[in-house]
Amino acid sequence: MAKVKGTIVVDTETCKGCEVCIPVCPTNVIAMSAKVNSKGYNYMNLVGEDCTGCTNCAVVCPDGVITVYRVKV
Amino acid sequence: MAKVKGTIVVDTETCKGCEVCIPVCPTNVIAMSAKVNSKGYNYMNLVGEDCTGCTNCAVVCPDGVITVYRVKV
Amino acid sequence: MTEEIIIAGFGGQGVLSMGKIMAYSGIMQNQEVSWMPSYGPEMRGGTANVTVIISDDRISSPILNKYDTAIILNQQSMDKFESTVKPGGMLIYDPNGISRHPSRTDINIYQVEAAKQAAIMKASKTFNMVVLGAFLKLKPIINLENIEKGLKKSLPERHYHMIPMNIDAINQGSEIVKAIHVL
Amino acid sequence: MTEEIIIAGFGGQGVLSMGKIMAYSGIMQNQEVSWMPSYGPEMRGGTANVTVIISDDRISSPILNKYDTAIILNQQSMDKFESTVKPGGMLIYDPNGISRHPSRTDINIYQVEAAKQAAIMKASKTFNMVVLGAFLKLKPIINLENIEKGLKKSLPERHYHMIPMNIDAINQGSEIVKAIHVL
Amino acid sequence: MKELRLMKGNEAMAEAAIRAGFDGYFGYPITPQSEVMEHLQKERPAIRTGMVVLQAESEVASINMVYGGAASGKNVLTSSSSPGISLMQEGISYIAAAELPCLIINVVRGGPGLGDIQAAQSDYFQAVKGGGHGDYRLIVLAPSSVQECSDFVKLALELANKYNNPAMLLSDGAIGQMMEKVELFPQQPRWTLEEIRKKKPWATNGRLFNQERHIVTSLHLIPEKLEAHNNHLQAKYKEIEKNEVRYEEIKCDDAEYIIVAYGLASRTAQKTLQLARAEGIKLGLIRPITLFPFPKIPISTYAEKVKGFLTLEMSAGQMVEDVRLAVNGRVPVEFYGRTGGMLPAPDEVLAVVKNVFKI
Amino acid sequence: MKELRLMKGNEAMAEAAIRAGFDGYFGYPITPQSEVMEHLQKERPAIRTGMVVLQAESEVASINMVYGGAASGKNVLTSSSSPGISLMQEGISYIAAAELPCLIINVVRGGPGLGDIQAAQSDYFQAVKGGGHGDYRLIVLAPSSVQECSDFVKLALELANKYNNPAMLLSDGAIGQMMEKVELFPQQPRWTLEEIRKKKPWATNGRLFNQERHIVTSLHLIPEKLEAHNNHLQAKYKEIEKNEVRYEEIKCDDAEYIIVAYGLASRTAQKTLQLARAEGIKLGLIRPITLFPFPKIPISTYAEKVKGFLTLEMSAGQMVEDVRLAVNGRVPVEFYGRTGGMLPAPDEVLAVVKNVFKI
Amino acid sequence: MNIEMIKPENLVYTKTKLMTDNALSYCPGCGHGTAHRIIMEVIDEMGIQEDTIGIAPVGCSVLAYEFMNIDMQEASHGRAPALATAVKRLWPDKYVFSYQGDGDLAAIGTAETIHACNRGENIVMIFINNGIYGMTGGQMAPTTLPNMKTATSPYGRDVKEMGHPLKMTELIAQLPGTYYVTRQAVHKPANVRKTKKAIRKAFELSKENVGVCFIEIVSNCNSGWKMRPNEANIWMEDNMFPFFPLGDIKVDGQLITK
Amino acid sequence: MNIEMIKPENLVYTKTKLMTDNALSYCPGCGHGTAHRIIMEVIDEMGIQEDTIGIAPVGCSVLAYEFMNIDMQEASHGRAPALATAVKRLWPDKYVFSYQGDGDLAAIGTAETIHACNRGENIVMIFINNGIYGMTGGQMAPTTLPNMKTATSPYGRDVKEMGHPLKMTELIAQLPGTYYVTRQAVHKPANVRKTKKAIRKAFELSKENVGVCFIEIVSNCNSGWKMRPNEANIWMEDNMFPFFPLGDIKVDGQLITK
Ligand SMILES: Cc1ncc(C[n+]2csc(CCOP(=O)(O)OP(=O)(O)O)c2C)c(N)n1
Ligand SMILES: Cc1ncc(C[n+]2csc(CCOP(=O)(O)OP(=O)(O)O)c2C)c(N)n1
Ligand code: SF4
Ligand code: SF4
Ligand code: SF4
Ligand code: SF4
Ligand code: SF4
Ligand code: SF4
Ligand SMILES: [Mg+2]
Ligand SMILES: [Mg+2]
Repeated sequence: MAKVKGTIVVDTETCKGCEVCIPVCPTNVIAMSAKVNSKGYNYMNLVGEDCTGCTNCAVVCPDGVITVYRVKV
Repeated sequence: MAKVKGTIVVDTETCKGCEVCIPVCPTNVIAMSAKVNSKGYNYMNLVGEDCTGCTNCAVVCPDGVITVYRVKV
Repeated sequence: MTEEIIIAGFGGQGVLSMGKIMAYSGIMQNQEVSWMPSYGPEMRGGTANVTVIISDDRISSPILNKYDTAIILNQQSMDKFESTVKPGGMLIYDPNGISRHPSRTDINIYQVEAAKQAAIMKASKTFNMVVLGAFLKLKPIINLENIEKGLKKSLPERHYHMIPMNIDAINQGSEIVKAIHVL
Repeated sequence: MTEEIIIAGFGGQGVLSMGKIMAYSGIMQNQEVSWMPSYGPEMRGGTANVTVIISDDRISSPILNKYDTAIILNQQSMDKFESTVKPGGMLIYDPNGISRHPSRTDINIYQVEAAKQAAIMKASKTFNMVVLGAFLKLKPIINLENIEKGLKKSLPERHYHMIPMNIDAINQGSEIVKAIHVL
Repeated sequence: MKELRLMKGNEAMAEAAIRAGFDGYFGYPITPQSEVMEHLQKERPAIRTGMVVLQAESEVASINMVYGGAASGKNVLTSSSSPGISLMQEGISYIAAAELPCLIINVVRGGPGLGDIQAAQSDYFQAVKGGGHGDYRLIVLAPSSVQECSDFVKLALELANKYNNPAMLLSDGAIGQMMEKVELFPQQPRWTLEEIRKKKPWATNGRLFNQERHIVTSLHLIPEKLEAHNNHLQAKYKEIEKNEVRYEEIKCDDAEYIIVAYGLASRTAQKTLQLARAEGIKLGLIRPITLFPFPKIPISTYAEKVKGFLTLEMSAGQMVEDVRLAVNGRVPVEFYGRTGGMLPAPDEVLAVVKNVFKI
Repeated sequence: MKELRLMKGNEAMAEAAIRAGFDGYFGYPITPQSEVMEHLQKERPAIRTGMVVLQAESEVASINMVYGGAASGKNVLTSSSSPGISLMQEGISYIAAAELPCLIINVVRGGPGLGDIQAAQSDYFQAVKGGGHGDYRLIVLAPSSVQECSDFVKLALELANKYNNPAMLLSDGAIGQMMEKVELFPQQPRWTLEEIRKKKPWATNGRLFNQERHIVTSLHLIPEKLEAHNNHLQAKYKEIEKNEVRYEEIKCDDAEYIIVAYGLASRTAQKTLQLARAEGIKLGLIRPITLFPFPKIPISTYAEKVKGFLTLEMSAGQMVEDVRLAVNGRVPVEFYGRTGGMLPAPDEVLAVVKNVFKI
Repeated sequence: MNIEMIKPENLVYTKTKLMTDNALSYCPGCGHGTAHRIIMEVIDEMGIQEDTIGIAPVGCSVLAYEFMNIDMQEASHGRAPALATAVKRLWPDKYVFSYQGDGDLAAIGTAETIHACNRGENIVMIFINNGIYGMTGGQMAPTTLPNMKTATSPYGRDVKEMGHPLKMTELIAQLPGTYYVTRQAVHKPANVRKTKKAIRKAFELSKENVGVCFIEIVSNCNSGWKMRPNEANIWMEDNMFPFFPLGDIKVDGQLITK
Repeated sequence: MNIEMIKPENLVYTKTKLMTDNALSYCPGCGHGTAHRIIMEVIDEMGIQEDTIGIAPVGCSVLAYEFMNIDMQEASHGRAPALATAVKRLWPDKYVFSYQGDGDLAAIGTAETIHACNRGENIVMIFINNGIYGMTGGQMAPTTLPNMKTATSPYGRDVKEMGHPLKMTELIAQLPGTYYVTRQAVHKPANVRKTKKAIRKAFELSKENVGVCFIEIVSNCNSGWKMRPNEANIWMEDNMFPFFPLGDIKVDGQLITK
């Protein structure tokens, strides 16, 4: 079975720091930043390597700030 | 078993001649008059002897124009 | 020419449709007309009346309190409208069911036994046409041809066969109308 | 005496409650007060401001476009309110997050590093009290006793234990305020 | 060939709605105007022109259907009578704010409350000053004959579309129920898709490929924007006041006194005029046809010439305020009114004229 | 001991409703007045005084609950803001027609339509001329401070009960949301059963043994009766106009020009006065407190003395018509208004004064 | 007629004194009159005339206050449940009932009906379903049957265009706030007696603050239907009853399952 | 982050172009945003953006027109179904959907909701049930749970006084005019995907003029509930879902029996 690898791009300026995405990542590779964006929100960040591009985080993000890429490796 | 006999008094001036009472009399002792009352309605009349005082006619009369009496004979 | 008419009686006597036929006939001869009924609870109460105006000129108020002609078909209407006839005007009534006959002396008063006549003709529905005939005899403001056209306009086609009967009633009405008091 | 103040910053900085404490304190010393917040979507947008007026006389308009004092707690508010200070009036601001400092020369300008101080005190909630302290140092229109009473009136009883901490913050504020430009 | 009919005012409005090319009617029964929807349903406009006719669950629903329909670029109308129109006030304010052309017919009956079902003119304030919240105006036309019931439905639609503004026909129970001769205008085609796109480019009926989508809203959360929108509306109302005043004057040239009356009352006034002139009293009549825009200037002009005005209404006195505002104190403006469905009679009015002006 | 509080206008009205002894509140949330019901619920009036507070399913339901409650002899109120008040127009017309005392609070926001939630005065026509159908009037009080928000709730109830007429408090979003010092009046007892029976003998709350039962209705199917009822109502309104005019005048004695403004705008005007007087301009202020009855006579009296009036409103110009009707052409009546929730500023108004009067 | 029988002691039925002597404004044979009378009989028999407030909105029964000899309020179209809610809450010891037509209760008043039922107001709601707007001259109501001709469905109710007849009673029976929900009729003696029992039950339950007790009465509008009264009643049995079956729908707060 | 992966051909998820670039006005973590997005994704995927008109009334989503990049109408409070009815009838070839909150659809708009459903309008109705009035600052809604605290039930919803939470979706499912009725959520990926399928199904059915397709989305109002978003979602699962169970209620015009 082909393995997949993924990554995400977060529009950190638009992220509202709601953290709804955090618990839905199966590989726990996302986390909140310590810094805030210009609106004053801590934003979400990809912090690990094991993103599978499953889109879970993007699918639940109310503000639609996450773009997901995936490749078969 | 005691027999009952009844009679009715019709407020013929208030009767609207709707005839709703006619079919509900079990003994067929009521009928519509040929004459009209001052409002122009043919009114209901007791025409037979066999009224049992069952109140059927009074109970269905929308205008409440019928008073029923009954005695055990 | 302007003729201001009130027709008043019971609901069911064809008061409104009589007015309608007159109005339509007026249109047929190129006149201005208005037909203003009483409506609503007044009608539920059992009475019906309609003001009909037929005129060569633009009609101002469709609502009046004085009339050239009053056509009165029951006692209630007599009580209400006798006094509304203009001096010198005309009152036509059917004596059937009238207990207090008109008593004015400054107007022309006519009787038409329309109910009786309609019963004789075994055509109770034409009662109002008998009355109309009486009116037209006295004030021939609409000619019969236009009445026929008016009838056609106001009846649905499936009732066209009744037109001759109606015309007949009109003729009867014009014959039986009788003067009670003429100035 | 009439003092017309605008306090403006982010929602969450305690702008509204700071104004409320000032107003309540004014009442405690028998003055007329008014507290007029911005409300609605303006607030959802993240900014909050309140106009507080404390006066010996009946207050006319609770809404103003010129102020004796502007207390400014973020850049947006600086942009909006610097120009609204009356000539000769006062502007107090916290430089934290301010990129464009006030530039007027016809008013008195003071800085209070309240955010920093509140952080030092590990009591970020008292941020607004530090600012209040700075204001009162410069315009002692309300005495501390009445502020305490005002605090009591505006806090629910279960928060009374926090009053000393707040008073402390006020004192800190009055100490750290520094003049930038004085007429 | 002229198409002449004897029709009730209500029927004439319904027939005119079909002929004017309306796309939709949404309404709820109420006396004395139920014949509007009844005539429409009888005429099967879906077959005649493709017009949609729907009985709504209430007047609140009706007016909001009108809102949706008008917002989608269609020519739509509703009709009701006083209590039902009161229920529509929120919707009307929304429609006026969103600048949606449409037609609202009020066949006024006696009020306040449930009142009665006879003819009255006591909804003038509501129609003209805005019964709903906020500063807005309807274009208000007052027919005084069945013929005008028919004609004004068409005219109202034209004006509504010209100014992107809701229009109202302010009729009354008597005009609604009475029959007169009407010359019906010929069937106008309903607008084609292209016409809609061209004439109502703002409408929300599906964003066109690669073009800006459209929004219909009355929300302007920023006060500056809402004020700008209000300024725009007020400028439009001024424009309407400039262009669209309609009125009729009868025998005003030599008049010493003028009656101002609209709708049914104006016909009583006309008869009063005849009576007065017969007695040598120089009475004239100004009949506002548009109640908004109100014929201020003609009235103001005559205020220089006559000795006084009498406003005649089937109300306790509403339009009289607009007459007074136009006259602005130069001559007396008297008022005579009947309420509750009572109709003033010509001789009664003449007596009033003589009395108030001491003739 | 004086009971002083710092309160929002909305809270003050709610608190005053409890203290005035109201029996019931029925309302529906809407910004900027939701604090009224929120304060009531927080205060548990059911425990404090036995007052009933119910969140209705809509404003239409609210006003009809008020109708039922008032008809049953209880002292009841509702509150809302512009769009919600528009929805109540049918109910208000019914209540006025049935002569039921009650209180309706309108915390006006920017309109028309959904508009915004900032303070405005654009519902003046609706409140004062009658946004609903038919000839009726509300007693309309316009508070200009939080203190008056409290006081007028009590006053409005008294006036409503005195005249068996619905009263309205016409406040606005700013007065609703702003806090000021309020001296609360002491708790008034709710009416006892006996008081209700005595003071509202017409109420429908159960027919007393062997006494005539009661009916509350606004239906008068016979036009003569409805006209008689309307005459009765109009006579009552005249009586209210005679007895209940309330207004405040500031520095009018020596004034050459007078600003007429109510509610929040009157406070701007007050400040304008200060600025004007500082410049030696003899400006005065008339602040109508009752909008109906409108202070016609005082304005008319000053029309003899001053050079001109400026009406200041947070609308496109509504009360100005009543000012003009009072002045009746004797001196110019100018208008300045801001809309959409924009608030006029004192210096801006002063500039207008100077400009229009060429000072 | 047997004159000597006519004595007070032999009286078995006469119009209750809680009906006024005003002649009913209804068309001959209209069920409204019967419905009025049995409600008043129940109030009379329970002896609660001093404690009952009735509320009837616009509809043919708009003049109910002329006939029901108790305290009455005339409500605006559709809003009787709102008035009743307020009256009952402000006078919790009183009996409060509303009396509404189908246009009123199921069209314009839908929200007020649903929410009064959902809140479980302790009131009795009487619902006269005659499948038409009687008062305004026979327009289509929410309960008008498929293909039925009315003034606004002159070619018959086309359910595709005009919607389905609405079974409001079944709908409100779903709500936890209703306790007793039943559908009855008043065109025949047995029905009248049954309906009266149901009304009595409703008023008795009302005392116990169990929530809404709701009685639908399927009735004729012979004028609107353009039939003679007896004809209308037969048509009603043949056409209305299959769609609006008579019987209890919810008893003791429990839906009756069939 | 793996820069070289970021190429168009590897893209598996990005915000649809039918969402505008305006920042959503919703509170962080509010489900409205997700609901908006998946509706727009469906419209995008079906390629019907030129043929769809959306209608959102007052509520937090009053500004939906700022975000949904299609033709939109902003309706008055509660009346979206009336607007939608008219639009769909006047433009029968278009897709028309309404998007309403629980206060809007189940309180003030009850009559419009019931009657649009009863008439079987061929529209899609989206119903965001967050158990509260979000927009106006957290007052009690018809769907507020028993004992739940809100600004107008500060001591918790007392069902005896304030009525029961209203299951509007179950109610309208009873009506013959509804064809597909389902209750979903958007707080977890699986739910989002399921809800999106339901929306797609609804829009597809809408083409076939089968009647109302109705999708309730149980969602959080973390601001109104005074919780952090994830906390709110857990509370929702624990408290809202038992009362408003997820799943299909009516499919192909048939009620799902359990
Ligand atoms: C706001 C409003 N809309 C419409 C009406 C007109 N109207 C009066 S009663 C009624 C419906 C009557 O039907 P129903 O409720 O079924 O009672 P019924 O006469 O059949 O007994 C209508 C539409 C009104 N009075 N008020
Ligand atoms: C006629 C009217 N009444 C009241 C309001 C105030 N209002 C706006 S939205 C709303 C309710 C919002 O709740 P909901 O529909 O549940 O939407 P949410 O904000 O929770 O998504 C209310 C009461 C209004 N705008 N118009
Ligand atoms: S796409 Fe999946 S694996 Fe990658 S960050 Fe998002 S949730 Fe985690
Ligand atoms: S769900 Fe979206 S908005 Fe919320 S924290 Fe994650 S990326 Fe940011
Ligand atoms: S009481 Fe019974 S038997 Fe006697 S007339 Fe009436 S129905 Fe017939
Ligand atoms: S039912 Fe009553 S009104 Fe009808 S005919 Fe019989 S007695 Fe007369
Ligand atoms: S119209 Fe119908 S409901 Fe009304 S009274 Fe006549 S029969 Fe009864
Ligand atoms: S208030 Fe509630 S519903 Fe509204 S945006 Fe915030 S979380 Fe969402
Ligand atoms: Mg009915
Ligand atoms: Mg909600």
